[in-house]
Amino acid sequence: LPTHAADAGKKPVVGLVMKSLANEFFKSMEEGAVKYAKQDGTFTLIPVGMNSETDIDTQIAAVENFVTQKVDIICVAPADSVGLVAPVKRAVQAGITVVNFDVKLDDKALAAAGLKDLVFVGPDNAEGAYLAGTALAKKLGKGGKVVILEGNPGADNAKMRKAGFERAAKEHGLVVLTSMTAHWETEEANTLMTNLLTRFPDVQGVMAANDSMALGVVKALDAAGKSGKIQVVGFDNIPAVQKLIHEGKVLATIDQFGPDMATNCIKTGFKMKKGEKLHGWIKTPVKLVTAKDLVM
Amino acid sequence: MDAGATAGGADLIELSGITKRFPGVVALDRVDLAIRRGEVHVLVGQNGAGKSTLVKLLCGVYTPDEGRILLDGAPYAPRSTLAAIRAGVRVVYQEFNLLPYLSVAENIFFQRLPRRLGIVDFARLYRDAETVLAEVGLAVSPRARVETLGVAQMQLLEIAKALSTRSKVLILDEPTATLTPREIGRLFEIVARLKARGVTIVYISHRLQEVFDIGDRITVLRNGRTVQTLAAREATIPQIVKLMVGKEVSEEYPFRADVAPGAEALRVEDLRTVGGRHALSFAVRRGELVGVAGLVGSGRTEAMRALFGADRKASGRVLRDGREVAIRSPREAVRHGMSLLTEDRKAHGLVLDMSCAVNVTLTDLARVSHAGLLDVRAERSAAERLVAELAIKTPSVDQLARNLSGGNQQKLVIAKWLFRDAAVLVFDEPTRGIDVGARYEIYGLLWRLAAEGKAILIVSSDLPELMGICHRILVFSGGRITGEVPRAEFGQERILSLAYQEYVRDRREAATAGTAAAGAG
Amino acid sequence: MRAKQLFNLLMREAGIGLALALMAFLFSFISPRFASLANLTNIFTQISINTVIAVGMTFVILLGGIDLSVGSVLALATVVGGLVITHEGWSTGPAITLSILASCAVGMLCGLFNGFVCERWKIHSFIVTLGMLNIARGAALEISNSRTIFSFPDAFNAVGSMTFAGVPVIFVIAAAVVLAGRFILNRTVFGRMIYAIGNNEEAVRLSGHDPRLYKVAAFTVCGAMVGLAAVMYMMRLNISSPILGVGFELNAIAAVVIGGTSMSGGKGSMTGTFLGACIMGVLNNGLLLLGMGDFARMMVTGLIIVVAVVIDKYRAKAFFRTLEPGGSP
Amino acid sequence: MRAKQLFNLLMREAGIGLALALMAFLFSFISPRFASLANLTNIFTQISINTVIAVGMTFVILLGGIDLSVGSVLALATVVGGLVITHEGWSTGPAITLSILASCAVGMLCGLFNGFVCERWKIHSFIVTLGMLNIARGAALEISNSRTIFSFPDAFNAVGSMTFAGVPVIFVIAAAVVLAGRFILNRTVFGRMIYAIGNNEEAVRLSGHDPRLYKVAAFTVCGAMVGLAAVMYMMRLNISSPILGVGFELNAIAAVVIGGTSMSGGKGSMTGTFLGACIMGVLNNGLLLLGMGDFARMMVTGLIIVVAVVIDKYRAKAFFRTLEPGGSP
Ligand SMILES: Nc1ncnc2c1ncn2[C@@H]1O[C@H](COP(=O)(O)OP(=O)(O)OP(=O)(O)O)[C@@H](O)[C@H]1O
Ligand SMILES: Nc1ncnc2c1ncn2[C@@H]1O[C@H](COP(=O)(O)OP(=O)(O)OP(=O)(O)O)[C@@H](O)[C@H]1O
Ligand SMILES: O[C@@H]1[C@H](O)[C@H](O)CO[C@H]1O
Ligand SMILES: [Mg+2]
Ligand SMILES: [Mg+2]
Repeated sequence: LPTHAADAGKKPVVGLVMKSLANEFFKSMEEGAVKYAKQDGTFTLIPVGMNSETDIDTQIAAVENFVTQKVDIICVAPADSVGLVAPVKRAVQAGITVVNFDVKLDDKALAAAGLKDLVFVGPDNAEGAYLAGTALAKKLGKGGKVVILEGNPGADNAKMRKAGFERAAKEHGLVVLTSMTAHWETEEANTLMTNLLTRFPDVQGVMAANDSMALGVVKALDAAGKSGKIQVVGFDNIPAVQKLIHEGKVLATIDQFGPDMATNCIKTGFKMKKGEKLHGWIKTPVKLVTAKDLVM
Repeated sequence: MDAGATAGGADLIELSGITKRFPGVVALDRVDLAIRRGEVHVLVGQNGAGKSTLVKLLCGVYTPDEGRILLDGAPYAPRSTLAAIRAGVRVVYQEFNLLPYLSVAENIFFQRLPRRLGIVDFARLYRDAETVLAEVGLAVSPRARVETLGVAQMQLLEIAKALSTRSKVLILDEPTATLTPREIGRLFEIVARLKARGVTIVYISHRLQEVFDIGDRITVLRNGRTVQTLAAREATIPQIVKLMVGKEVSEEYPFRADVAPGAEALRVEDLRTVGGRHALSFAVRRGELVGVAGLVGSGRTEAMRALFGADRKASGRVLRDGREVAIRSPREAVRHGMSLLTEDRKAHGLVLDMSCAVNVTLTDLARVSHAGLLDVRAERSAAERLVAELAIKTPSVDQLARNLSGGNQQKLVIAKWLFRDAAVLVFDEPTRGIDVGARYEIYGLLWRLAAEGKAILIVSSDLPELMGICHRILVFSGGRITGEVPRAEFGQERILSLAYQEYVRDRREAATAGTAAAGAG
Repeated sequence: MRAKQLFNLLMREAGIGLALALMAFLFSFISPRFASLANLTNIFTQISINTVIAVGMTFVILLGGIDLSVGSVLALATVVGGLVITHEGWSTGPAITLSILASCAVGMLCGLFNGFVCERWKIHSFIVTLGMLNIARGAALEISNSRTIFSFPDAFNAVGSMTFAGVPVIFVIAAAVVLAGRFILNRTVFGRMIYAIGNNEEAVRLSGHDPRLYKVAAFTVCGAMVGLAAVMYMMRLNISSPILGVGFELNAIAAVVIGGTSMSGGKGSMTGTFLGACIMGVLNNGLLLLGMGDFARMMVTGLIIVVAVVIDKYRAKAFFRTLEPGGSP
Repeated sequence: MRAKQLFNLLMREAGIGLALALMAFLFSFISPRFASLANLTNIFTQISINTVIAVGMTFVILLGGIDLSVGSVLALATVVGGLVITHEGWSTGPAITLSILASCAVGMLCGLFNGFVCERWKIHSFIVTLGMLNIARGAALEISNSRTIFSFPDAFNAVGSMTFAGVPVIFVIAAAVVLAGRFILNRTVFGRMIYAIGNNEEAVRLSGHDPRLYKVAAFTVCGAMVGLAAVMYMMRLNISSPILGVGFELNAIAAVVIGGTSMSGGKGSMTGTFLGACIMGVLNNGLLLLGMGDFARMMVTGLIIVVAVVIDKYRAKAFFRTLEPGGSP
């Protein structure tokens, strides 16, 4: 059983509030953090995940419970950019160091709560999507027809990625036929893509806001005998997609270095505890991954 | 319509040319009927003759396809039960309509709970309920949950419900089917009192004797038509039976002294039901018909259910053909060659929304299937045979059990157990709701089964019936067997005094102990 | 008399109460922080919203129905309430009042729709509320343009975190709702009708009542409770969002059923529902405090839901066994 | 005789068939692509998995039960199947066979557990399968360490996209399952017992049967269908993932109920379930082709689910009305 705050003795305690651990991306992020905690050995880590991407309540309960437990640092990857602001404020008021990571808390909401400068450690989702979109545009050339598969409506990173894709499309003259959500899910993306192929037989490229959806898209293309002919880009760089990139079925994906992100966040927290004055966005890298980046 | 022809003003209800059809059935066929103000009008007829359908037309459950009804001289076409109740027509239905998880008191006054600003006045509710319960002689707490009552108690409760409101017309559809003489007597007192208050009563029963005890006029229905209306004073039972059936019916019990029972088929030793205080022991032999008599709630049904494994028993040994068998569920009971016809046909006897054929073969699907595959043809022909044998009135064996008349449903339950062909048959109120003609046919059938060597136990609240066909009668009283009467010693008084024994004793003991006598009876 | 009633109540709810006590005991044994005042405050806060929804759900389930749409309707109600409360140019007081009314009205209207369609066309509530689940979610997303709404007045937000001696205001609201629900079910004609219809709708009809009115009313009450829960949600989180409430129906139904209400209707109690909601809340909180891994927590939650109901059954049985021998007249 | 039976069947399912036809007509009218062979192939593929799950669900619902765990169990079954099929060092043939067996076995075991707990402690399946929903999901995540499993043998993957004259193989499987389910329900003793128990369990018990055996069996069959669906899923998408199948229970139940099966058990048919699954599939596909926005589509889907059932009711009523007067012999 992992240790909990009560018997942690004098070691400082870090509460790590994650999004859905059911998602491979977050799982590897958590594993990165756990590994770091073990190596470092000077603090106790309590990771908590939620049941699904939209399970805001569990996250809020987790923050509240951490406040009760009087942990030293809370690192939070919010499921809702606005919804978590209120509990985060309570934590800050209780004297806990809070660091935001992965998905940025909403600026306006933070300002309204008087937390204008809350530190954020995370990638630029829009930038990442822009990179992927640009790669796609280069492949298709001006006038290429594409569709966008969005993440959960309402999720901040989904919006950022959509915006990034759209910016790339605009700048490079791609035609966006439609943009619809498949809720980050493989099965739904598969059905959606199959039907979109019927609706837009002339589609040339697909921008999927994460790799789980890209997997479903590729299968839809396979079934229609169009994989390799229609270009797909994803986001997350999960192993299953790496294989598809290798096979030429996916053009590119974005690595946002999840395992390092949480570790970064924890380190940032300790720096602040030691008195370093940090604020604003500490950007973590995003990197375009294509066939030539993969050695298989 | 000789006796029915009277001055229009005296008739409270007048039906003319009423027709009601169901898919495949004409339940009522141009019925004319006049019911006088303040009389007790009895409806009789064979199972499926259309009595209940007629009742349901009067209380707004169905609307007639043709014809019209006048109430108090004005056209009467209730579109809902509420409309009927508002017009002053109340019914005690043949089938129960109770709320099992609510209290007895709430059930009685459910039509309009005493209230203040939408809040139920429970104090008054319970007080009023006590009064009504005392009136019908039901010794249960008004706070008791209805699901804990026995069938006969539920029947009394249904009657109590009807008394909770004043109405112009009270319709009683077979209220006595499960009642014993004590409760029937009390019911008749109530009816007389209501009549004296000017309430018009429509009364339906298959127990023809009681028809004469309370009826003013009798209307006989046959195949959905009114055959004749006669004054009760001038009618005789054979006459009515003839009108009902359309021919003479032999009213002879098929008892044959020359058929001697054989070896013991079933022996029960020290059977104790869960919560029962007394150990019960009895035996039945092959070819023997043993009656089980007792007052309402005397524990007969409980004992039979425990024997059959339908309820858990606290203790007891069961021997079948001399060998001890363990019976923990109906499945094991059936495997050991026993069957139990339950007293509540709707809840426990039939799968109402499935066909007659399905219901009949449910007790022995192995006989109409091969390797788990149903042989639908074999099933149909088996069902058709039994439907014909028991003269069940239905357009086809595909008819849903729900759509049969009450008495025909009861026959269907008998059919299903005949299909199983068990060695030991336990019948709990087998003739409940069955018409006279069919009754004698069933007695004949029971005797035929006995002659084949079956051992038969019959629980019945109809004492003359038990005395007519049984070799022996076991008498239950207060949960114990207070006597076993051989045929030679049969007599109403003897059996009834055994049936009352425990209650009388309880009262005596209570009186000596100085406590308020609360016991039933 | 009173004492006997209390005893009866205790025994009736004993099974589930026992399960709850056992669980609480175990948690406080393993983690000393569990029983701290601060943590109890957390638990109270965390169960409030589910409790209010479950109270509404109890009415519907007692009728033998179900409402799958509560989560989506909650989202829709917060969105509408949020738009009203943040409406430019309205002063704080009226905006708050209107917003609360609007949320409740949205809930009631959705409930009314559910009930009406069920009764008008005699369709099982499962399918109607499944429809509503989609309709309300779509509407919430559409109206809000899938954005989270925030910047509510401070006065409004303050209520959500206010406590009296460790008892959060929103828990007080929830408790009041439970008591009101209990009163309605046990003491009013409406409540008795609900039970009666769940018992035997046909019998109710034959007694001259129109069950449809009561059924539609029950769905509307359930909707109103969802609307109220939406207001509480907004107070607590200070946001409105169209993606809230996913899966809430399962939590609410679980609370009701764990609390002993029969899925086929007619049997159950508000007290049970409240205890059921407590079990769910204590479970979530306790397992989080233990620091159990997420997946293990999921599995354990699943198991305990089942075990709690099993314990309830066992206790009830044992209770009736001891009672019966002496129980006959 | 045969003709009459066919006629009866047609009339019985006419309502829902009509709704389907209407919908299809509308879609092909608005979007010419709808009726293209390629699109029909898509629809066939898309409804296959839901159809197979819904067939299993039909057994459970006919008994008056429900299975909320199908989505999670599906995920667990794919994960186990995926681990087996990608097991290093096993040759393709045996790995595929073992994987299929493993997936089905996982489904069956979960179903068996559901049924057993329901019957052993007389707990409503809603709560037991809600527990299983969490247990199976947690187990799937734990076992897979929440990773997507991929790289299945090509032979296996090929089956998922194979078609015969435009008919996908996985649809052929689904159709076979429907026919088998129909046969079991209508022609076997087991099916007969399912209906009878759904109608009146007590009467069945008192007729000398043990309803518990049949009920446990029905849940096990449902689980087996989920296992099979998991295999089809793996064939179709060539991945196993612990997060799949969220919300599948609602789709499957919707198909069953739209298909006319009564939520309280005892009444319904496999043909209806199949038509219900078709409605769901056509709806999804058609609305997308129309180019409707996400949120609007959600709302419309919700509405149409309700409307389809209403149409069904109306047709049935009209049908009985026309029959009644002329019905006497
Ligand atoms: N007058 C009464 N009031 C309330 N309960 C009674 C009364 N008489 C008996 N009981 C209860 O009824 C139960 C016995 O009912 P049971 O159904 O076995 O009897 P029965 O002889 O078959 O009568 P019937 O089926 O005609 O009601 C016992 O539990 C007993 O406590
Ligand atoms: N809902 C229905 N659908 C189809 N047929 C029906 C329906 N109700 C009654 N019937 C048929 O109408 C006929 C008259 O039935 P009814 O119930 O009125 O008979 P009854 O005289 O009350 O008989 P019993 O003495 O057996 O109660 C029967 O043949 C019955 O099968
Ligand atoms: O960044 C992550 C991943 O892309 C995941 O697939 C969905 O949620 C996002 O937050
Ligand atoms: Mg009748
Ligand atoms: Mg009896």
